[in-house]
Amino acid sequence: MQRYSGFGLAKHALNHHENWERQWRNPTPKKQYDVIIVGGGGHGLATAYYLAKEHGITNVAVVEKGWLGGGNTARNTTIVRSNYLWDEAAALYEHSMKLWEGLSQDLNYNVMFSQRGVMNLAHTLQDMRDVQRRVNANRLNGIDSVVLTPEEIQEIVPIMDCSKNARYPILGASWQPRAGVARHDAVAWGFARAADALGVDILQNTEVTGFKIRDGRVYGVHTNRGDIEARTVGCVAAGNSGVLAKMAGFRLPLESHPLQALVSEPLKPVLDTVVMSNHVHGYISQTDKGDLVIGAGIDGYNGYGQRGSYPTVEHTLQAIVEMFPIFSRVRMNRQWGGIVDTCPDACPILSATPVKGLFFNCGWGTGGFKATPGSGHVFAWTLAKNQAHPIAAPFSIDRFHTGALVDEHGAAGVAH
Amino acid sequence: MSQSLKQPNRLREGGRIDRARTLSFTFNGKRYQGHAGDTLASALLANGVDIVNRSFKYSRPRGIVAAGAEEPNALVQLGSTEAAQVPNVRATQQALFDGLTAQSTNGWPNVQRDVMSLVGKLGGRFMPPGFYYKTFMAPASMWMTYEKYIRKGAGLGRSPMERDPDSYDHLNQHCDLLVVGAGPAGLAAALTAARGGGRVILCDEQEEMGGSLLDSRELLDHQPAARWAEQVVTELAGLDNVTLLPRTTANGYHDHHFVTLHERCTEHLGETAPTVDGYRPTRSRMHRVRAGQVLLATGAHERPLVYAGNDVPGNLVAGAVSTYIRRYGVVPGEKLVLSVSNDHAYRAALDWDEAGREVVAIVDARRHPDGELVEQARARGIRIIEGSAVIEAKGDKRVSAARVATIDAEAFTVTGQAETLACDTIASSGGYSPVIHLASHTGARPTWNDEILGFVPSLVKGVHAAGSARGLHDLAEGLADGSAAAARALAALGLSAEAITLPQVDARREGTACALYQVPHEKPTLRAPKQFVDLQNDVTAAAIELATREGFESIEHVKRYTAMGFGTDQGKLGNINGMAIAARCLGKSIPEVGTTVFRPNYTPVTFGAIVGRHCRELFDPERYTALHQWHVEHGAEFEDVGQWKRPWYFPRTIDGKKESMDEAVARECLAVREKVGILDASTLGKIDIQGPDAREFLGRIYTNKWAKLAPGRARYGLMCKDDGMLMDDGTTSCLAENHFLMTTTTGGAAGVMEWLELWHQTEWPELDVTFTSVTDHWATMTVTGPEARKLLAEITDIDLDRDSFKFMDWREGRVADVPARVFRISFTGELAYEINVQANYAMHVWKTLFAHGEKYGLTPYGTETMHVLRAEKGFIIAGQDTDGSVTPEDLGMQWAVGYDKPNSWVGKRALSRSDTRRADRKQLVGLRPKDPKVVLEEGAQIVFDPDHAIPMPMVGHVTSSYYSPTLGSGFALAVVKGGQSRMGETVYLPMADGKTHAAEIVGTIFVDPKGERQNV
Amino acid sequence: MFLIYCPYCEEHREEEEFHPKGQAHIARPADPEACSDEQWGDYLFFRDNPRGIHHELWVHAVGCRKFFNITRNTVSYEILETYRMGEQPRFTAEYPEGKPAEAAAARAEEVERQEGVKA
Amino acid sequence: MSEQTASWYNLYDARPQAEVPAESPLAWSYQHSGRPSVGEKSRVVLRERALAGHLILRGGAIVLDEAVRQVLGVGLPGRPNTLTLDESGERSIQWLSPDEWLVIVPGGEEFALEKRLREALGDAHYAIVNASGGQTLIELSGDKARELLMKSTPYDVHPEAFPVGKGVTTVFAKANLILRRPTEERWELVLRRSFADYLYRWILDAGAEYAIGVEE
Repeated sequence: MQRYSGFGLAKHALNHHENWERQWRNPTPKKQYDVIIVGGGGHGLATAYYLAKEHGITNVAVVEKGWLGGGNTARNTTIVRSNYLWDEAAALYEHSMKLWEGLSQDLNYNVMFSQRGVMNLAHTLQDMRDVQRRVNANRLNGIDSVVLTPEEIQEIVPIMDCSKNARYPILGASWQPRAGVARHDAVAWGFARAADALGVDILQNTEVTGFKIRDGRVYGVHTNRGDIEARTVGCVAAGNSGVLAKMAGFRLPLESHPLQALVSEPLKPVLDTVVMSNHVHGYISQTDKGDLVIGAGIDGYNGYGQRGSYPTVEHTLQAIVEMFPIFSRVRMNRQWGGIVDTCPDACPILSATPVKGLFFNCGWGTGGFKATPGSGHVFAWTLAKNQAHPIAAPFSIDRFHTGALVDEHGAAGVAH
Repeated sequence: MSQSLKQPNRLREGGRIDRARTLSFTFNGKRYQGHAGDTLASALLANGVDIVNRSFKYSRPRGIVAAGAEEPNALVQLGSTEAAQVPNVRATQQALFDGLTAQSTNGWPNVQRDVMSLVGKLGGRFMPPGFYYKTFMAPASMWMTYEKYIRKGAGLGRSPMERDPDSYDHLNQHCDLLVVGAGPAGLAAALTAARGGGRVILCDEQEEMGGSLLDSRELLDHQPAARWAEQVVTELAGLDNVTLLPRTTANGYHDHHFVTLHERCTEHLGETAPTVDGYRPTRSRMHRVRAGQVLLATGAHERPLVYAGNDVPGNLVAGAVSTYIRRYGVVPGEKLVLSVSNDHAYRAALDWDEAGREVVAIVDARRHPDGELVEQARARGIRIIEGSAVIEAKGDKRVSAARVATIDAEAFTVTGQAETLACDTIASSGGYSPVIHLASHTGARPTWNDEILGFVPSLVKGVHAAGSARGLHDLAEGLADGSAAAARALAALGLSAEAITLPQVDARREGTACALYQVPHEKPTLRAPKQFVDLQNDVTAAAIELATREGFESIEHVKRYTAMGFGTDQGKLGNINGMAIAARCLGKSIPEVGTTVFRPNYTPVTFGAIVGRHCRELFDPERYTALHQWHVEHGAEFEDVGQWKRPWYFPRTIDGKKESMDEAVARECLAVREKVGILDASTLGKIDIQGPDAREFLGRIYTNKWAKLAPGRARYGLMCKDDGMLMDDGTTSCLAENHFLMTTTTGGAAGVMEWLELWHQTEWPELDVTFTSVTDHWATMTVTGPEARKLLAEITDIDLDRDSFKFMDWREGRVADVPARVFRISFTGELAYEINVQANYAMHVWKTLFAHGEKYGLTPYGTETMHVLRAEKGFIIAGQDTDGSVTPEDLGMQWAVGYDKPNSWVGKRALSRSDTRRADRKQLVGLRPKDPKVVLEEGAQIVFDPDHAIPMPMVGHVTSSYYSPTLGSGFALAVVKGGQSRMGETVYLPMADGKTHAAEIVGTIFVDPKGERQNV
Repeated sequence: MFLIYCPYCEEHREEEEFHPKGQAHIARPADPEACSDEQWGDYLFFRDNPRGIHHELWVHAVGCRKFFNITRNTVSYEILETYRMGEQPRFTAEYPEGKPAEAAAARAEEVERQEGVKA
Repeated sequence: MSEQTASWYNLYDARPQAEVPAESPLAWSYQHSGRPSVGEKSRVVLRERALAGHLILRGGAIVLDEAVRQVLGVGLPGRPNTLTLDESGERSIQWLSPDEWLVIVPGGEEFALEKRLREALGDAHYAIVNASGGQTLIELSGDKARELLMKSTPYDVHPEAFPVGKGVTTVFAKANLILRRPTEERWELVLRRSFADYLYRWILDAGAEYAIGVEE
């Protein structure tokens, strides 16, 4: 792998950039691999990377029906945080956060992970109770998290309306300084390049059309480019997980919903941190290019259309202008939708399945992007050892039968 | 024709501007003049302003390139005052008004001399695509510092820092046919549909309807095309069934033909809406259109050619040159070189020539151009250089020359010696891309059409495209196509439209265009001077080539790696060229590389317009009870509970000093415990339930039993979801054998109502029962405290005797002469009467209570005191003490669970799952802090071992915690793992300030454990 | 934003008047106590989530407050039909173009019977 | 009404006999937001028909129709989204859902009406609920009334789609209400009490450009 550095870049510049290598190969599928990862998004590529790097399993194929990183990695609002309420979820996201913190260097690819802090606002007394409950839990779990007063909030975000005149005045917030945003596409590319360098075959434009299953065990996949064999198959296909599960003959407790987001035109820097409000329902940050990235809610119906309902956009911008009245004259450039696979308890599934050798990593809902490295890391461990990683164990499919849900719905602050 | 003195590029006559009305404006601090009918762009060109901006990445000087929505460079900051600022206004779409003040969005200290351009010049080659991904990684700790400097360069315009003085609104529109675009196809379509009698909306983004007809060289019915457009618009304006919306951009096509149209109501009049008759009209308005059918007559965007130096001011697309000359009477230069791949673009040279300025040459990539426009140019003696193209523009702040050479487009090589032609303007045309954005929003993937060298829209049911929008660029064809499409659309709705007589167009023969996107240079792309594809994001052909070399093969990858098409113009000029370049580099065809997907908005839309009237005091409804006015007048502080405003506490001012919340709440609590208090409980949800099966239904939906509740009695009930978790609680009273009144929590009211209907309608339709919300009909006043009976007795005819009107009874009678239902239900643990009266009379009853209550010390109290009092009694609040993961058993409420009921009520089965049977589930308990002065923090986490290292195993948390003036100490409710069997044990609460509180696990009832006080 | 035909109001209304309520035709087990934990979990949580034709339960929340079913394509978002509670869909994954005429006729009869009962 | 039926349901006249001051749901709004006067330039005029009697009828159409004809002298609107008025125009019945209707009568008539309906209905399956305290009715008239409605509701209020005699429950701003058109010139809005102030403020704001006036 060509090492990237400022010095190297300058050298390339003198050669008119004619000597850059491909960031990943475009290989022909082999007949057989040790492990097949279905889904070439951030999570799938991370899984492949950590399989190769941490477990020495390099004979791995990542099978992607479109272009790598083209799913939710390509269309999210890039927020990374780990201030989750429940121990199980907090462990998972904090594991991920620690990997984020060294990720650019580990991958030799600057994913522009910017720890500019995430603020979750509270507008009602119950919001405040939830914030305090979550922050206290975070602190005892070793996650940086504090409660802010309205005055402290105003100091960090001077342009926000923190007055009592607001319809739902801001009463406080939780604040995670280590949280932030990252350059979403670069995460997929960085993992792809690093995994490829370790020998992983990334097979783009390769669509899984079925599983080879005999006697309750998986032996590989059928694809539009022929059959590929492996005795371990990990599906990391987000919104398409339900479709894959159906091919394998079982159902999942998942529904795929449109999640919308939008960006403004690029503006000179005006907002330095991530602000989220579950109560008035909108969240916002500003990219290094100057766009305000704004998250809208999930639409209530199932949808694979990568678009959602217009009223959701209206409500989101109403919330944003309520919090930031000065943005009324700023203009919205683009909106789009992702497809999020949501579980009833707003927590993911990292689990073995009724089919031996077949594992699923899905159900991340709106929390997928921030989990990318952690999800890949524990899922690789699970695939390599054929046994759930301790952090992954609470997220098995069984919980929907025993009732042991990890109910992040319970504690607000869950979304996104 | 010659020029006006003040505006060097303004023609003496011609165009659709009003020379009699001169408008002054300021750009970058300098004053200029233009005319009514100008856009800011045409006025700047008239004044010879070449540099309108600096580019985003390389800080290169940029000029105006186009004349419409596709303009990538001319983005300005509008506004003379802070509050009026609008960032990133496209000068080509901003009508000029008197006093307009604008500035370039980039460039420091100014666009003429920009310091950053040095960086661009020197550093440009060090900033290939993916530059950030490859650098700034070492040392890791420095990234935030690097980023701080990167961020300084971010953005185009700036946000205003003051509140918007303007207002916005929405108009919900419905029509049979929405026609987007009022060019030839759109006008013909609207006329056809309108005469057919359908409800028609016609919108167009420009200041004036007519589209390409406004600058057409062609005649319709032997008169200028613009005149025909005027006649049609006049006819349409006179029809009742037609809504004409000029200055209105269709910016988003949503599901089932829901289209958002953004009308700029006053943006052509001033930077803020000018006041008329004391009323300030809306600045812009969103039309939320639900259409039966939609006809897209959105025209086409001309593609510029990609050649070296094509970003130097003075490079324009050919059609824009015609538009500026014919529509605005502005010639944007002296000496023109035109580089084309098609006949249509020859108009630019003809118009330029007619304007009396020099056409140096037309450079045509085709070997033997032979259409009629070519002949006209030849006839005028214009030099035509065949088989060639402009390969490079020379110049720094303005084009100074064009290097022209013969090329082999197929082989992508320059085949001859370059000739240098002195000129100040280069116009180019590589063909026409149908405007497919709206069709693309519907999810339909456009398809490549080799004949027209462009993507044409794929259409979902009910969408039609006509004219240039689907590649029919010929005027006669476009008119006929628009009319036919309208007839088809109406027919699909079962309406008929007669064919209209279309104006006569003189047939004009155009030769075949050739495919040309990037023009080859003598040097390979990576070494040639920059050839720009996306001007706004500074994406070059070399960047695209590099991306493909690095393995970015899908067009989506290329776009994301280079940022092509991510600007505010969404790549209207550049995307197809970029795809063509990627295709060339990958040895594929354009459609093989991918299609191009557009998302709303077509052009950016002000947040304010999307928000509409739903802001400030109308952001969200505030729900009030019938007693709201009294609360306001008595100084209540309010708590938001759902959308309700509930009195939180009633601070008194004593000796000129207003009580704190703690003081007020302590006073209110004691008043209730010692005398009598009153609470407005009207916000509780109330559902009237009637029917022979009402009782059976209650037995299935509640966890407890309802079979024997007698008329005149009330009972507390718990409601679970089918996963066994508590959902809501409340009392339900039996009004008569088949008639019940259910109460719900304030926040849960709507949800419970829908929940009852869900079960009734989907699972148990055989039950004869109806549910009707009466939340708003009844006002509820809780009079509670030892003196409650005495007070109430003064104004009621109900027998309040403790033996005849017992706890959990309800009675009818009169209170303050008003018919009332009075319930002896207590949420405070004290003697309590909930008085329900028809809400219209509530104020009278409330005031009468106070008139009689003074001697008893009647004290109004709010939600905070209510919370303290109920917590002292261990009464839960659903949503505060529960969170969707708590069962009735976890709450210790087995007494409210009918295990032996004959039916499997909702939630029952889930209670026997392995996890819900666990002994160490979190259970509701009381906590008594070891230090009585301590009031534990709500949300504090509980541990058994305070010395455990982090991460500490947490075993529960505090759900409710208050200071109790009755107990003289703090107390709390909490959930603790296995808590119900840990009475008397000590738990710890390590807090953020470093202190660790100790507390004893106790029962949940702190005051009057035997419940005697409510039974007096 | 969807335009939804309410089979009770008998006209098209805007999506803002409706709430989606998840997959349609999920019957609560007749005897919950007889279910295994697995069966109960399946009933509570496991859903089809198809890419394509899907049957959904909606409620006309701001309107007649009636629950009804929608057959909708989850990719194109096209609504193929709406039908009252107790009725069966005409369009299914198996019959994307609609069930054959016989089935439709039988369904009409069934509907009539049910309405008779309700009236 | 048989004695037995009487004991099945609680029938209750919530309106006082004595002269007791009553407040419409808009009482606070008039005081707090004021009532812009009706003037020559007013192209929308708002008038409240306060303190009317509102009853919700639930049950089968056929059964209810007979009773309503007998008691009120007008038929029950059987078609969805329709409205019938008595000759005076003072009393109306509106379809709300296949088994639900709204009756509005002059204030004070509602209890007697409920009693007579219950007598007429006997032992049939039905329900009647008094909602008089929970809602109020306002009228909008003037040549811009329709445009004001277009600003506020996604429902199509074009005369072709919303002829006289129609009534619907729909979204209005961020609340719901019942919208009906009893005559060519007049629109009626039935507001829920707790949302009335918000809706009133919304209507004044949206009506400002039409110099909206509120009749005393």
